[in-house]
Amino acid sequence: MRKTVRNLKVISNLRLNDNHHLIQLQSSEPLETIFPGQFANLLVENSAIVLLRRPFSIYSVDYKENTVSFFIKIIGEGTRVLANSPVGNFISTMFPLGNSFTIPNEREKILVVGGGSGVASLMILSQALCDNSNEVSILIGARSSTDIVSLDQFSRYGEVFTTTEDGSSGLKGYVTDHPLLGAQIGRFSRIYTCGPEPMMKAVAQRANLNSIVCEVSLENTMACGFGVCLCCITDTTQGHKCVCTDGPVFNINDLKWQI
Amino acid sequence: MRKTVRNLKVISNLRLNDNHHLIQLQSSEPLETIFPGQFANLLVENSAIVLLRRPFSIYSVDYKENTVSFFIKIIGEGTRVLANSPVGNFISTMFPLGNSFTIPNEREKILVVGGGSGVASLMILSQALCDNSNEVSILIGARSSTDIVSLDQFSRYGEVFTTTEDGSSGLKGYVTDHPLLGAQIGRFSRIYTCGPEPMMKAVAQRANLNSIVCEVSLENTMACGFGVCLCCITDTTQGHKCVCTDGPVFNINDLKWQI
Amino acid sequence: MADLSTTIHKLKLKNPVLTASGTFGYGVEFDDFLDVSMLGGIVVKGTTIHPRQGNQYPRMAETASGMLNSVGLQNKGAKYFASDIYPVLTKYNTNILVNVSGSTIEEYISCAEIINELDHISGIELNISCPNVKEGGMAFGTSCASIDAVVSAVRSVYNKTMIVKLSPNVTDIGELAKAAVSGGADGLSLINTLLGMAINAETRKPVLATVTGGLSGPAIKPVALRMVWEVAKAVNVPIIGIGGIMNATDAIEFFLAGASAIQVGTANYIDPLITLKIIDGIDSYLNRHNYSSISNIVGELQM
Amino acid sequence: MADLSTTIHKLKLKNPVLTASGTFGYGVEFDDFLDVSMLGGIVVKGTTIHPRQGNQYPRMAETASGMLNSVGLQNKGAKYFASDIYPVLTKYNTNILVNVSGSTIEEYISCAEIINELDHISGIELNISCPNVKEGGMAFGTSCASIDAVVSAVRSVYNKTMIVKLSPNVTDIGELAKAAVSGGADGLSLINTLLGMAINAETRKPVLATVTGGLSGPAIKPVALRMVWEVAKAVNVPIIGIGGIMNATDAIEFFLAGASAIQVGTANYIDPLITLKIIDGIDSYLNRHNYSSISNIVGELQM
Ligand SMILES: Cc1cc2nc3c(=O)[nH]c(=O)nc-3n(C[C@H](O)[C@H](O)[C@H](O)COP(=O)(O)OP(=O)(O)OC[C@H]3O[C@@H](n4cnc5c(N)ncnc54)[C@H](O)[C@@H]3O)c2cc1C
Ligand SMILES: Cc1cc2nc3c(=O)[nH]c(=O)nc-3n(C[C@H](O)[C@H](O)[C@H](O)COP(=O)(O)OP(=O)(O)OC[C@H]3O[C@@H](n4cnc5c(N)ncnc54)[C@H](O)[C@@H]3O)c2cc1C
Ligand SMILES: Cc1cc2nc3c(=O)[nH]c(=O)nc-3n(C[C@H](O)[C@H](O)[C@H](O)COP(=O)(O)O)c2cc1C
Ligand SMILES: Cc1cc2nc3c(=O)[nH]c(=O)nc-3n(C[C@H](O)[C@H](O)[C@H](O)COP(=O)(O)O)c2cc1C
Ligand code: FES
Ligand code: FES
Repeated sequence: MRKTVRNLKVISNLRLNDNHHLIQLQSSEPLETIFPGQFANLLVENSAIVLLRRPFSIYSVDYKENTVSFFIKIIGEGTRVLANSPVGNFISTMFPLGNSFTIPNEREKILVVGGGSGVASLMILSQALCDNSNEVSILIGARSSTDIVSLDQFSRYGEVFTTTEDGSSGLKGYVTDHPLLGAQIGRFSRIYTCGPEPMMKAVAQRANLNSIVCEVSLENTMACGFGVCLCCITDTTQGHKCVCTDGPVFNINDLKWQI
Repeated sequence: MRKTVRNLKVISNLRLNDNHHLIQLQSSEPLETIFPGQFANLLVENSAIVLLRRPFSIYSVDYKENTVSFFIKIIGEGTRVLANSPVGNFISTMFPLGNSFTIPNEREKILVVGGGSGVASLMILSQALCDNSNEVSILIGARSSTDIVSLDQFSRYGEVFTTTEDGSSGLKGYVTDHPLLGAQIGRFSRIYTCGPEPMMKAVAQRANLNSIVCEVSLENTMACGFGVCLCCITDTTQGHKCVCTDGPVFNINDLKWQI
Repeated sequence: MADLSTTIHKLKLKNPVLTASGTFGYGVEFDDFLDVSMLGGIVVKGTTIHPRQGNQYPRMAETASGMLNSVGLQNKGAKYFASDIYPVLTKYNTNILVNVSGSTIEEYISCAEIINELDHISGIELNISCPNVKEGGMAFGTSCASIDAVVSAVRSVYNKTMIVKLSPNVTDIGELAKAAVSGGADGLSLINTLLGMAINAETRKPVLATVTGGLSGPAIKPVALRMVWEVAKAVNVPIIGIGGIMNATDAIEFFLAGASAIQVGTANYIDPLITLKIIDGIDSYLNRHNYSSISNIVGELQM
Repeated sequence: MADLSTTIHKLKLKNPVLTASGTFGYGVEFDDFLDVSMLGGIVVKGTTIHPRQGNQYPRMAETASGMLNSVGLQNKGAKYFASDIYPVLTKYNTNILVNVSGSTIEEYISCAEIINELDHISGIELNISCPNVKEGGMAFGTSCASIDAVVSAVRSVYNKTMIVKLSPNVTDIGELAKAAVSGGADGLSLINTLLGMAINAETRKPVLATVTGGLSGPAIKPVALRMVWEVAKAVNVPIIGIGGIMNATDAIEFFLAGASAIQVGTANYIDPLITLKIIDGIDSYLNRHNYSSISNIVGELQM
């Protein structure tokens, strides 16, 4: 799992909706093994505003074609430039970074819960869980149906459920209103989640109440992404830990969340 | 001659040689009258390095099509980005700026001497002189023939002569080695020049020796281009003057050059 | 449309956007681009009692997100200003402030006395922070004793609003702010430029003829915001925030940090219409956040 | 190949490129990217006698051509460093300096005493300029008396090369440099970060949990160059230039201004291989200009 900085070539750029793009980058050399939950730090060139790299979860990997994909939600200048990278351009990519979700060896029932751009790390996770013959259920929450993308891909790895705040797709409400996190929660041995912090905290609370193993993938403001700047810390039971190296995936028991 | 800031559309971009481009910009509204020697201040977008606008002489104008052209020599980041502006892009352009060369009313014999990117302001000048039925001779100096571009256009307005340091085109040597600035200098009533400062100083010296009216177009580091920052001053007999508003064209008698 | 008006001592500003001295000439240079009367006010060029040629050139160097200048207070002197420039400025229906500088306390006083006679000048901004002149200038602005001396001296001859412009090249801006207020400042403006330097590695020479110069532009905004915030905690007079303001969001940040108004400097060079865009942007921000007036956000940083 | 070696007091550096404290971890974080032994030296993280958790988060804000940080010297303490980290560092064949900080003079002394015992540590860099801790840190670096006190106290217990790292948040860096030298500094490094602040206009909150933080990156290079130049005129010890160095040209500028070596900080985050590129670039520059050694350009600014 040696970290490298490489110039990867943009070989496709799929506009999923108004502010979500899926970009696929190709390496001229073989890729290191990438584990679910790991991320990359992408350089934004030709921007008057952006100095530091921007972190993105690895959405999918293809070791045959040496490609990695990123699911990018446009929120500021960095994501705007990267999401609009023309095919053929090169992007300086530092990866693989961070730790990963635990992939059980035995057949377990696992619930994967995502929201917003948090779904980005869940595709490769669901795939890995499925490949290791776990039984995966995937619950995606969004404001509206138009914010939910790439569902069909998820369905390759497990059953997919959705909630939307406006009821335009799946159950109306938040993910925590879904029976999977309510009456049916007992059937899962693990819950993995990535999304907005309030969502993850609500999920963590349910898991905690039901004594289900729960891993969450955190975000934080990062200057380096590989453990040197100490800017990305989070509070844990063992003191301040770096989200970029000790995380981004944490077991909720190690966090000091009020849940 | 009201100054404006407009977004002009790049309608053509001609690569003249390795480091010279001719870009043509179009305005959606009628252009103000532009006088020979005036310049524009172009904004460089999508650059991590460039903050301030970059000044360029107006190379040619077409009032029917509402276009202006710029002859750009790549020397740093700003010129690199601008010279590579894709057709269809918009460039924020502040113009027309600065004063202009004197265009005599009576039929005069005028020598126009250019070097480097200094030739940029001489095209529109030669045209104006010719249109006002002056007799124009154009002398272009360069390091090598490959550095001399757009000669054919100049020949519409007068006879064209060249010198190159390596002798690959015209006379071998500097412009000041040319008979036009030597034995034949007496036939001109005016000499106008734009180019590297050492060249302009050498030309000014010849003109001065022969009591020929001489106007030079200066460069300087500019922050604003319209007379507010006072960064672009040059020494004159009337004290510090701004190159961007009192110039860029100066009569050599007003400068404190040691000639 | 929110209420954008704001007050700096006796100055009533129709909106909180002024222009920074040395970056807006005398306003007239902008007549082609915009109606200067739409601004909250303009601060004209640094003015001294005697005419000054300023420094040699080159006077400018671009740096990362900033620029260095070493103009050195080039101006034709207070008398020329009063006789030849002032009459033209009376056409503007907005606050005009004169940025006053000097090499000695006497020069500050003489200059302020001349400006004091000009009805249409709403106030002065005392520049004790210019890094580009050998004597005086910044030297006055870096010790409490000298600040107090120059400010109180000018106070004794100047009757209208007197703003003191602080230098950021100091260890403790809060202490200096207090000295300016105790000397009689009606308000404070900050920051002037940070002292910097640029070198051309190829020629091995300094880029500026004066070697060092004043850094302005977006690069200095974090320092400016911090100093405005510190000064707002230290004193009780209105503050005008300056430093790297390029858009309405930047301006809002200064209001939140404690500024009652702001000045736009370097941005005027890049976009001469930027001040109007900033005024519009402030209005949109206030409306979007349901604030009825700019005073709702001044100093309202949520800690 | 020009001679890139340089000397800082007793330190022989194979090349003049070091890494700045807090931006290169303990070096080991870069093992994946480069051979750390190729560098002139590394300055490891700010180390204090007691373990420190550092400040709350968020600790970082990006600004125009720069970033603010408020890490606050998070580290496991000098004893842990000596027992657990130091043994790993001995694998590097280059100079390792420890950046030492404290809240009291006693803490500086105790920390330096522990480091003094470590054979493979070539020197210490005394951090009297950290803007991110409440007590001590920068407070020591802003008055001549306190600089002299802390520097001479550490000098009395530390035998190897002692560099003192200066704060830029001061009125007169030259005076403070003199105080550090008279206290016993063998060399000076500058600059540490400029104190700055960032505000989120939408949430109306400071971006950093600590409100203010230290500004680094290209934005501060003009200030850093100016200060190196001023300090080079004021004192006669070797200077290590720091601040916004992103490439070899930037490094050359610092040498011309008077630095005998440089440290690369923020740039390491963006390109972890940048130090090697800078070493190569310095070599090319010297060859292109026909200089046989780096000493040909140190302080050779043409005035
Ligand atoms: C480990 C990790 C993995 C990530 N994976 C993905 C991914 O796969 N897809 C994706 O679209 N995004 C992902 N993100 C978020 C992404 O990095 C940010 O959206 C991006 O850095 C924003 O850059 P920008 O220049 O567009 O916005 P900026 O202009 O930097 O910021 C715009 C606004 O958003 C806020 N902001 C910026 N970054 C963050 C952050 N990390 N957390 C909270 N607020 C922030 C800023 O404070 C500012 O108000 C991930 C972040 C981390 C830390
Ligand atoms: C009135 C005027 C008219 C001009 N007309 C033209 C034109 O028609 N075509 C054209 O190609 N160029 C013209 N120039 C020059 C052009 O503006 C500069 O080449 C350009 O600003 C450089 O920008 P950059 O970002 O590419 O280089 P930078 O990265 O800014 O500079 C690269 C190097 O060149 C030096 N440099 C930059 N600008 C100047 C300058 N103005 N004088 C001397 N040295 C400089 C810098 O110090 C630096 O060492 C004109 C300049 C002026 C003042
Ligand atoms: C070219 C130039 C000239 C300046 N002249 C003056 C001056 O005469 N008096 C003064 O108080 N400040 C002067 N300043 C400082 C500005 O008024 C302002 O304080 C500074 O530029 C920071 O603001 P900015 O980052 O928005 O430019 C000058 C700034 C520049 C760039
Ligand atoms: C995240 C971060 C942490 C830092 N920690 C320290 C530190 O512990 N001790 C110290 O002396 N300087 C510290 N610095 C300052 C740097 O060593 C350096 O002086 C500063 O960043 C300027 O250099 P740059 O612009 O190249 O980054 C830190 C800087 C950053 C960005
Ligand atoms: S981002 Fe630098 S340590 Fe995590
Ligand atoms: S460039 Fe600003 S006055 Fe000439």
